[in-house]
Formats: sequence, C-alpha cells, structure tokens
Amino acid sequence: MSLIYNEEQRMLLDTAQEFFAERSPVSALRALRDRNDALGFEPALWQEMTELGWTAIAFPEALGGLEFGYKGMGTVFESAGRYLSASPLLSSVVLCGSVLEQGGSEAQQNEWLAEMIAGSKRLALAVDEGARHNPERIALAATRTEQGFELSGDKVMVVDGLGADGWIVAARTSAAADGVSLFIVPAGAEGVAVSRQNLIDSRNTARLRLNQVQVAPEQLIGELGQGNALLQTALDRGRACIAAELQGACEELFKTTLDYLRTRVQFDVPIGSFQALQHRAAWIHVDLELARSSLMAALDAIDRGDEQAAQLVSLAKWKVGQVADKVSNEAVQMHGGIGVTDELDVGLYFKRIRVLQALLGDADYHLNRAAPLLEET
Amino acid sequence: MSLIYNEEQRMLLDTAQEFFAERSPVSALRALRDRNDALGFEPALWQEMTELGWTAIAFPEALGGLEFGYKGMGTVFESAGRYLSASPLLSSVVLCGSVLEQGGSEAQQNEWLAEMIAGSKRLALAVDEGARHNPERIALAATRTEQGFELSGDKVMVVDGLGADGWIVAARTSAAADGVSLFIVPAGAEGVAVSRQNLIDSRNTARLRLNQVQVAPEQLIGELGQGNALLQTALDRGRACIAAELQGACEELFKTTLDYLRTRVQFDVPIGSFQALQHRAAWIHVDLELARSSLMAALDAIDRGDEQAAQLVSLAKWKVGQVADKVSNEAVQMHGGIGVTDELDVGLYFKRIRVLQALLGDADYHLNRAAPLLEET
Amino acid sequence: MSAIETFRAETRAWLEANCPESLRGPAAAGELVWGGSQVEFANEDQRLWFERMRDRGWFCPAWPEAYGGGGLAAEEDAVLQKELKRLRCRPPQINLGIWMLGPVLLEFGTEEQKQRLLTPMTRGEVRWCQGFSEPNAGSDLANIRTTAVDEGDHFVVNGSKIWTSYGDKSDWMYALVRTDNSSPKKQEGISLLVLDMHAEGVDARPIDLISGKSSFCEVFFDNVKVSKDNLIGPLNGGWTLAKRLLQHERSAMSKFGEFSLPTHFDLMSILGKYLPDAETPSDIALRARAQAAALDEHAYNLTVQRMGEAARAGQDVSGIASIMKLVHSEQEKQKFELLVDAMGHRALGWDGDEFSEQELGISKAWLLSYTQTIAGGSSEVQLNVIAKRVLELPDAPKGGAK
Amino acid sequence: MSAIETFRAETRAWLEANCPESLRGPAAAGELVWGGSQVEFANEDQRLWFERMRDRGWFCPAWPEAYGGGGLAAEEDAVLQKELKRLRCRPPQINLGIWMLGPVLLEFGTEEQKQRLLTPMTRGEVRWCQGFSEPNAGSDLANIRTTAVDEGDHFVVNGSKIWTSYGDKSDWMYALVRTDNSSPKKQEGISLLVLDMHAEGVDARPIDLISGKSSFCEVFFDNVKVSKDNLIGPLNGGWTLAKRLLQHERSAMSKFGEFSLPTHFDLMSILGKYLPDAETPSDIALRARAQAAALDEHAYNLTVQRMGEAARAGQDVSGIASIMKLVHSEQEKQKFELLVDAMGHRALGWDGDEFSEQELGISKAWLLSYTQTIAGGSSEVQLNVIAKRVLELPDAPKGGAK
Repeated sequence: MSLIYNEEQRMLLDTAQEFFAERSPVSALRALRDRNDALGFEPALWQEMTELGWTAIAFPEALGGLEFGYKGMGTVFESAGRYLSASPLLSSVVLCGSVLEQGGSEAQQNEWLAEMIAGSKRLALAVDEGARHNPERIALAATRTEQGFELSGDKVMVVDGLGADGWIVAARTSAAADGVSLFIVPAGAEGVAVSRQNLIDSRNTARLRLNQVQVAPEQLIGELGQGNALLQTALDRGRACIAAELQGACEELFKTTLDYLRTRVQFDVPIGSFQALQHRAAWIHVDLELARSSLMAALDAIDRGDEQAAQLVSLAKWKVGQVADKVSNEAVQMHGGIGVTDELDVGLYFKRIRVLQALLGDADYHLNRAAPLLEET
Repeated sequence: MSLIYNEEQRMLLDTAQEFFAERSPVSALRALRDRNDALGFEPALWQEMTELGWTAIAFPEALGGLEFGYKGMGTVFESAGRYLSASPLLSSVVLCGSVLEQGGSEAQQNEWLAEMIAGSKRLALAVDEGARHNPERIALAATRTEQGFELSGDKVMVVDGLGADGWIVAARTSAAADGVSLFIVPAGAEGVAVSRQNLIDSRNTARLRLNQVQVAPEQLIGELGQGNALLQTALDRGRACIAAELQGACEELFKTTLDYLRTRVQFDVPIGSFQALQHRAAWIHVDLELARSSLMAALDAIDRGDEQAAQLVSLAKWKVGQVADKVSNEAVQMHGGIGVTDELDVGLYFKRIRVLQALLGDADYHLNRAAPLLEET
Repeated sequence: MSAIETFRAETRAWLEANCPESLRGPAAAGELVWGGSQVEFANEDQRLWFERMRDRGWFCPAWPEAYGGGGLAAEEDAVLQKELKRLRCRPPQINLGIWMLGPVLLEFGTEEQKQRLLTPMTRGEVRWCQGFSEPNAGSDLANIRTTAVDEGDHFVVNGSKIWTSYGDKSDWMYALVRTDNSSPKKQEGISLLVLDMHAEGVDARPIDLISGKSSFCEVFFDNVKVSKDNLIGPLNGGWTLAKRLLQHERSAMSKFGEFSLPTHFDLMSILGKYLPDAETPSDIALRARAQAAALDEHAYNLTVQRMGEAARAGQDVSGIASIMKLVHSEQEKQKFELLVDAMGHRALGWDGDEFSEQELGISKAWLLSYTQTIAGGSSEVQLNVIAKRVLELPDAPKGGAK
Repeated sequence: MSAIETFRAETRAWLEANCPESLRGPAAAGELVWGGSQVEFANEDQRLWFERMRDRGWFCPAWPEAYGGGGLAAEEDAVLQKELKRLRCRPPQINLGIWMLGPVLLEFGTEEQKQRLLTPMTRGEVRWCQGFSEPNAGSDLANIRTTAVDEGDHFVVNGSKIWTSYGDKSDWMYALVRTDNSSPKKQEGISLLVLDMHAEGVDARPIDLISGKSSFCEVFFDNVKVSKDNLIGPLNGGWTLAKRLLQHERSAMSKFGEFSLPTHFDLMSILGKYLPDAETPSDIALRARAQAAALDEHAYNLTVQRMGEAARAGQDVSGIASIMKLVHSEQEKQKFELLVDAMGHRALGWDGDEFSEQELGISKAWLLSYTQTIAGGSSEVQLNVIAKRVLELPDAPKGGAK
C-alpha cells in the first residue's frame, strides 16, 4: 500500500500540469462555453493527449497499454481538474475502456479498444436514468429477438454522449437486481436519438433515447446478465478519476482563494488577516488533506486489486465530494461580490465542481457505499 | 397567537428570577451534589415554591389552580434553568399533575392533585424503559387479576422517582400500539424496588422495578387502554417546560461565556476581540433567538389548545435541544482550560443541559415528530 | 364621524373605485411598473392605476403638496397605507428615488433641489438608481475612489460604480463620490451627488453573474460634468447622508418584498417530488437534513412574527433585528443546496428543453442565492455587527494581537 | 556479519531473554510503571524488566555512559528501538524527565548539572513533572507570572502552576519562571529552573475536572528556596529552552500513545449495540451521521499513514503534520457526542451500579474529550498556526481593522 506518488508518477504529474496549463487553461473552457460548443472539448487537444500516450496509461501492455495504473491516470485527472480542461478521457478511455478491457471479446477489443487508444474512435457510457446516479435500478430493457436484442428506454447524463462513435449501454436483461447486460450501440443505429443536456458546466452531456434499437449478438459485452460486475469495476475506476479531478479543481480553487485573501484589502487590511476567515480557510486545508489521503488510497487500491477497492473509492468520492461543496461555497463567499460575477473563473470552478460532485454518485450515495469499511476495525 | 410574555407573565418572570437567584443559586446545586443528596432538591425550597403558588399556576380554578397557563409555567422553568435550581415541579406538578387534571377521577384528584398543589404529596411519572425516550414502545405489562391489576417490569429515568409518595406508571394493557394504561402506584406497595440512577447532573433519577405489584382498580387513571392520549398531553407539557428550562440555562451560560470573552486576556487582548470567536458567538446568538421563538410558540400553542401543539412542542424541544448542545460545547471550549475544571459552574451547566437535552426525547426524536408542521405550508 | 374616520371612508371608497382588480395581490417577477422616462405598462390597468395615483399625489402621499406630494398628515398616511394593504393594492410604481433619496432630499436638500428633483419623482417621470459600491469598496464603503473634482461651476466625475441595479435603465443616479483625498479619515472626504445617467461620459453595462444575465450594472464615469447644484448636503458631508439613506433601504426592500411575488421554492414539497419514497438510508438521511432546514425556516418565520409583536409592545428588538438578513440569506442558500442534493442533475441544468421551467428556475435561484449572503452587507459583516453591537464583544485594540 | 548486525542479533537475543512475556504488547491504563522515588510495581515482572533495563543503561540508551546512559551510537539506538518495537516491549518506565528535560539538559546544562540531574534519571530514581502553564498563561505561555527572585545564592519562587500532570506524585519539576519583569518583550524575562517538589513551600493539589478526579495538579509556590545551580541555561534565556523542550513533547506523547492502551471506544460497534436495528428515520439519520464521522476517522488514519510515507520519501510534511492534533482531538470529541446521542441516558451516568463499566467509561471519556481540544494547544491555536504558517495568511497589521 502506498499513499503517495512515486518518482515516475510525480514526473507524469509535472508533465500533465504543464501540458494543461499551457494547452488548455481555464480560458479554453470559457471559449468553448461562449461559443456554446456542444462537443465540449477541443478535438486538437484530445489528439495531443492521445499522442502523449495518455489514452494508454492504464491498460495492460497486451492491449497496447502502458500499464501505468490508476495512480498514473490520477495524475492526469487531477491536473485536468486544476485547469478545468475538458477531454473525453473519462467517458471513453476510463469508463468504456475499462468495460472493454475487462469484458470485451477479442473482436470488440480490436474494433473499439485499439482505436480508442489510438484516438480514432471514442465511446460513451450510458448508465443513469434518473435524477441521481443509481446503477442498481437500471430499467432500460433489452429483450431477446430472433436476430439478437432489442433495446428500448432512456438514458441521461451520458458524459460526452454527443458526437460519440458509439455508446456502451447498460440494459436490464432479467428482473434479478443485478440482471444487467452491456451492449455496444454504434452511432447511427436506427432508433437512437441523442439530445444535449446543457448543464451548468458547459460540457458535453447527452440524453439518449432508444426506441426499439436492434442490436446484434456480437454487440453484447461478456456474458448475458453478467454485465453488472463489469459495470461496477468501470464505474469505480471512473469515480476514482472523478475524485482526482475534483481534488485537483478544489486545490486550485483554494489556492486562488488564498491568493485573494492575501491581496484583497478592505478596511485597510488584507481580508486574509481576519481571523474568522483564517479559521475557515484552515478547516478547508484540513479537509483537503483528509480528502487527498482518501483519494490516494482509492487509486492505490484499484492498482493493487484490493478487495476493499470499491469501498475505498466510495470513501474518496464521498470525502472529496463533501470537501468540494465546502471549497466551492467558501471560494465564492470569500471572493465577495466579484466572486458571483462571471468575470472571474471562480464561477467556472464552482459549476464544474458541482457537476463532478453529482457525477456517478454524490456524497450521500457514497457515504452509504463506503460504510462496510467500518466493519473491519 | 402571541410569542411574547404579557405584562403579567413578565412580572411572574421577574419574581421567579429573583427568587431562584436568591434562594437557589448554582451553589445550592453544588452543595446538593457534594453531599451526594439522593433527593436532589431542597424540601424547604420546594415548600417556598408551593407557598408562592407555583404548584397551582397551570391548573384550572375548579381544581384549585390559578389558570395561568403554560406560558406562566414557562417563566418559572426558564428562571430555574438560569440558576440550575432543582425542584420536583416538572415530575410531580407538570407531568403527573397533567395526567390527573386531564384523566383523574374525582377521588384521585382529591387524594393526589389537591395535596400535590398544597405541597404535601408528590408523584413521579414512570414512562421510559430503554436507553432513549420512546413512549411508543412501552413494554411493562399490566395484567388483569381478580382484584385488579398486576404490574411487572422495569422503568428507568424516572425523574424525582426517589422518595416520591407514589408513581404514575405507564403500562401496556393491550398489544395495540397505543394500548397503554396509567396506574397510580403508591410508595410502599409490595414488589416495588427503587434504585438511584446517578446521572452527571446529580439530580434525583430512579430506576423502578415492579415485580408482580398488585394495583386496585381505583388506581387506574381514566379508561383502560386509553392512557396514551393522557400520557402524550402530559409529556408535551413536560417537554415544553424542559425546553423552557433549557433555554434559560443556555441563555445564562451564554451570558457567562460572553462575560469571560470580554474579560479574559491572552496575548495582551481580551479573547473576545478575536474575530473567530466573535463569529461563533454571533451564531449562538442567532440560534438562541430562533430557539426562543420556537419555545414561545410551543407554550402558546399549549395554552391555546392548538391542534398543532404537539408538533410545535417538538419543534421547540428539537431547536432548543440542538442549540443547547452547541452552547454547552462552546461554553467549555471558549472558557479554555478553566472550563473543564469542576471549579467553574460551566461544567454544572454543561451536565444539566445534556441531561435535559436527552429527557423526554432528544433532538433526533423531536425532529421527526415536528416534521408534520412542514406539510401545512 | 371623526375627520380621520371620514378620511378612511373616502380613501377606501376611492381605492375600491380606482384600483383595478387585476392589480390587487402580489405581482410576479416582471409584473411591476418602474416609473421613469421610459415607463412601460404591460396593460391598460397598470397605466390607469399609475395615472390615477399620480394625479392624486399618492406616489408620495406624505410629501408636501408644493413638490407634488399628497400633503397627508402622518395619521392620514397611516390610514392610507392600511387601506392599500387591506385591498392588497400593488404599488403603482417602484422608484428608488422616492423610497431612498426622497426622504434625504426633504431633510437635507435646498429649496431649489426639492423643487427640481422631488417634483418629477412625484410625477413618476424619473427613474433613479444608486451608485454606492465600487470594486474596491464593498463591505468597506468608505473606501470609494470615484472622484468629483471641483472645476469652478461644476464637478468632473471619474471612476466607476458596481452593483447598480438597473443602472442601464435609469434616468438619474444618486452617488457617493470622493471630493477630498487629503482628509485622514476616509469618511470625511465623501460627498453625495446626483447626476444624469444620460450625460456624456456615463456608461452603464449589465454584469453577467454566475447565474447568467442580471439587472446589476457596472457604471463607468469618464470626465462626466455635473453642475454644482447637484451636490446634496454639505461638501465632504456625504457620509452622514449616506448612512441616513441606507436606513431607508431596509424598509424599502421590505416594501418591495411585500408586493413582488418572488418565485418561492418550497423545500419539502419539491423534495417530496424528487424523493417520493425515501427508502435508502442515504435518502432518509437527506430527508432528515431537509426537515431540519425546513424547521429552521419555520423557526425563522416565528422569529419574524415575534419581532413584530415585541416591537408593537415597545420592547427593544435590536437583538432580533440584527439576525434577520443573515438568517434569511443563509437559510435560502442552504435550502437550495439541499434541493440540489435531492434533485441531482435535474438542478444542474443551464438552459434548453431538457429541463422543466421549474428546474431551470431552481438552478438559477440556487446560483443567485450565493449573491444574497454577500450583497447588502455580507454574512461576515452581519456577524461582526452582532458580535460588536449586540453581544458587546470588544474591538481588537490598536496594536493587535501577537 | 557487520558490527551493526552483530549488535542487532545480540540485542534481539537479550530482549528475548530478559523482557518478560507479560510486558509485551500495550498496557491498559494504570499498568505502566512510573519511575521515581516512589516507584511501584504491580508485579514481579515489572520490577525485573525495570531493573534489567536500568542496569544495562537502557532507560536512556543513547545518552553518554558518563551519566549512566547506554552510550549507544545513533545507528545502534535505532536498531534497539526497532527490536523493542518488534517484540512489542513496553517501556520499562515512563519518565518526563528522560523524554523532555533530559535532551535539553544534555544540550544546555552545565557539567555539574548533567552529573547531578541526569544520573538519577538513568537510574529511574527521580520522577519529573512539568511546570509551564499558569492560570493566566494558557495559550499565551509567555504570560507566566510565577516569579523567581534573586536572593544572592538562591532564588525565591512564588506563584502557581496549573495542569501539571502527577504534580502530587513527582520528585522534581522543571518550570518556567519570571526572572525579569522589566523587559519589554514578555519572552525575554523568563528562565528555566528545576526544583525539588518536596521542598518547603511547594504544595501540589489535584484538580477536579468536569469528568471527575484527574491526574492534573495545581502547584503552589510559597517562598520556595531554589539554589542557583538549578537554573538551566542562561538567566532570562528560558524561552528558547522551553521551545526546544516542547519540540520533544510531541514525540514523547506519541511514544506514550504507542504503549499505553487507552480505552478505545469504537464508534460503530458501540453504536451497533445501542441502535441494533436503526428503524425510525431519526435513528437512520443518526447512524448516517455516525458513519460520516467514522469515515472521517478512517480518512484521518490514512492521513497518518500518508504522512509517514511522505516523510520517509523526504517530502515536506509540515502541512500535513499541522492538522494532526486538531483533527484527532476534534474527531474524538465528535465521536463521543455521537455515542451520547445514540446511547441516550446510558451515556449520562456518573457512578453507581446502574451503569456498566463501559458505560461509565464512555461518560468519563466523553467529558474528558473536551480537555483534548483545549490542552496542548487549543483547536483555536492550531487553526491560527495552520492559517499563518501553512496557508501563509497575513497577520493583522499593527493598528488593526476599523
């Protein structure tokens, strides 16, 4: 068990931070937003990330990966979080890539995974159906037909769902609680309608409507009715990466806030000299440290294949998510009037942080899911 | 509806405050504690309170009362709270008195209520059986016998149960959720064992063990199996009075803490000039004001016979209880090292407040019970 | 019948006859009439009510008739207000000039200023805005830097103001400006000036907030000429007037609140919609948090009521009054946080058809709620005031702690 | 085999042979041996282990042999500590003198003082206590008022100390005293003195806490004569030594924590006992609160681990280290609050048969937990330190805010 980045990982972290600072600072997100870009990321940037090998970081060498693990991936996500840099790394590589890596047939891996790593195709994962994340309650139905399967139902909060080359859709194939199967639905399939859910963070989020969509048997990933385990593994990796992105965003936003506290003068003194603000800032520092430890434990547990990995991921998503609410709230409040204007980047951080907090399970969801950790002691 | 004391009530408040300040300041509680007094109050003081007519405040004139209502009673309880003055006013007059007023036969009222008002007898109410207040789960059984009833079971947290002239015991007489009946068990009845539960507040709290106690039919209060309504009315009055006592104790403790903040010097300045402490103190002021309004609404609702009285009482017990935790916690912390010593009265307030918080339902219990208030709006 | 009872009867009859039915009861956002040179009426009833009240002098019923006011005695004004309230008549127009600047002008203005500035107010012809805050003078208002330099017969104003509501739609502004940079106390070099928003060099730009478009403006002054008769009160004596003016702000805001119907989002009923059967432990815990917040709001409403009763009974309510803004704005923020928790991504919509109008309304109101704990005296300032004025905790002595 | 490996093998063999089985593993409260003139052994094993370690010079293994130490090189000492840990040997005695005063004496004491004071320490013959805090010098330690007045060949000490652990059972005290009242900086008039607790005029009285009896004492000095050779370091130079001494406090405390087995109350398992089936919404909400607190504790434990790793990797861990005391003490307090919520009146017992030993233990530990956020640097002081040293937020400038 190791809760710090090793030498190699620190180098990757430095590289990633420099890359995003230079190639995709916050102003890039602002520009995407201001032109109401539905894709929500810059294809050119994505291309560069691919060329840097970041799509390959976590995959085994046998599949063309670098076997650098999720701690490696974490360094990229926390750096992206710092600059609110947008890319389909989460949706395509972490979420769909994990499903294909763990459960894809050789044909599926050839058709999708290799091209995904090469940057020529991207997929998006369609799981959620309700207002809040709840993969235990998937209702979208896949029924057997003579030719294969027929899928009907709605998906929401499909991250980077617009313009994807295909979607991995979680569908119910039996009434059992975990009777879920995963299907690849290629873009352009008849009966699929994609619409934009324009959220406060201005990213690419889609609603997917499936109306009697016909899916060939080869598009089923893994065994029928066995999709849940695949899905949970992929979701946990995604959650850990989201936690990393959140942690990065929170640390950066807190840094900005501290700078403001040091320099903004009111009543002839820097407002950072007011003890009430100092103590609130100190508590945020405390929580960021606790969150950081939880995050590192989650990434590490995934890489070690720890049997408590799922709970540690939930611990991280819970703790980081909770801190994130607090940091974003205090950042706005401590910036005062200027903090609620769109002129400052604070609002952009606030909005992205709040979406990340909700994504793949909010703090309430993960509190419950992390609880088994407490039975050990 | 009126949320302030009227002229008459303010006069009673002034009288009560003067009385307790002079006759039963905190040092009186300390003396009782130091001599490990099991009775937990001074009989002479109780006699004086009786002579002042305070045992009669809330009863109708027909029963020898003053018809001064629970707002009147509230003034006495908040004043007692300020000085941590101990008396059986809650246990005997408010709780048992209410039961007898509402449901007692003429004979019962003559035998007990009149003497209670006159100060020559006192009763204690035995309701709780578990670790936390839960009158919905009474298990102590009363079974029919040829001569009357036989009671067997344990009661805990019987306030002023030691040395009482009798107890009103809530017993289960049918399996229905509210199948509860109330019986008067006189002191000395065979099969009753009373032992002291010595709590941190050094008051009179008892465990009652009933082992095949024979009770005559005349000792049943009201109709068989109809005791629940009587009990709930009495408990709500008790809870409102406890909330008043808590509010008084909290306001006084906060005042003491503010005095300390103004005068204690560290690092060459009064610690009350530290903004972090100022803001925490300001939040306590806020909560005390909200609690005060809830308390007044509860007392007023009882006096008006408002149909939401039970919910408003729970609002008060919840809100005051919640503030009480915070005030007592901050009082200790803000007093620093000296705050955790027994030398200061802060600890005595802390301990009494925590017991009152738990008594007849803590904040968690009442949050739930107050919730129907929210359906109206 | 006494004179006042006669007045009451006549007033009631007049209002019954003249206040259109459609203008009784609270108004939805955007349904209020703002007086001024570009006054707009959504319908004929609004125009009628505006003109009838104007012609009766009842835009400003208690002001002297000499300036177009109604000339009512205090007792009569009280009766009128009561009757307006009884019929739930909406104000015929909203105008910061009348509510905030007017009383100060009546007290401190010259006769010429009263004639020139008050009369158009009483006719609803001029829309006023406030120019107090600046980028560097938020909580610390005395820190303003917008200057008015004496150029003989006029001042030349340079600088900028921020958080000016409807600055782009107003005709005139009352503003705090710095007229003396040399005084050791910042408060002593400030004057109160009124100026024409249509003058050359004035530029009002709406501010985008995290919640989107807003009615707040930043107003820039580039060598704006303001003739000297627009100085209100003494030169460098503006701080006193500003404090007086801000005292009217709370009552103005509460008046505004009485008649506008802010889109109110009820926590528990919306929560019930999104968490219809709270089954999982985390849903149940969330509902318990929401109940606690809603009960706290209930306790706040009881406190408003108690404060009213105590004030009417002649008790000192300064301790209660001091918590109101703080509690209300913090509770609102907390309420929206809980709604966001319960609604998940349904509360995170920005625009488009994917979200209902109520959902988008909640998102915007949530983001806007962050403004409430900052504007009009931040929560931190409120806490300072409570600590120092109500709890009488000491100031940090000169020299500070080590 | 290298010399150090030989040392390791010999040490291991010696410990295996000489550390009684019963003294391996953590000790329950009250099972530790405190060295001193009134040393008490609960059993023969304790006495044996005490004497064997003493005779080998391993009460102070790295101190010079000249003062009775073990004379081990740093590398050897590290090996010994590792082996002690491996076998989970309890310390043969607890003595603040060795852990806190000793290192300072080695650095700043005169040769005569080292001979006189260190040798009995290495023999376990003197029990030491600390006299730093005073009623008016809590967080602000420099504010001490206990005076030592120069009377030629001796000082006369007057005043009092508070929060002296086991002051009533100790033989000697190291104390901060004021030797100069005239210096403008409070820190500059302070000296470090050692004194005999059995001397005339010394009176140590245990302090009652809100949790009941305690091991803390208030110590009063009434014209206590202290000969001048008991001044450690320079006159009026005690502040520097005190800071050095307090640096050893954390490591001493953690050493203490390693071996004593504080009655640990596990939140979730006790909660499970008192809320076996959390059924009502309020019980479920309470359990969720407890889970959150327990997970926070888990995050804290991970942070301790991360700090260790980072330190070993040579990273700067001052930012993490700064939160430890604050988080741990606040979490403990919160844990007990939750236990009290869940246990109801079962956690409110003071004494008597009506409550189980564990229940009474929880009540006491709960009340005592309030001490933890105050003693040894209150939470407020911790937050100040984080804000200023870690976050580099500015001090309030002289003159303060207005």
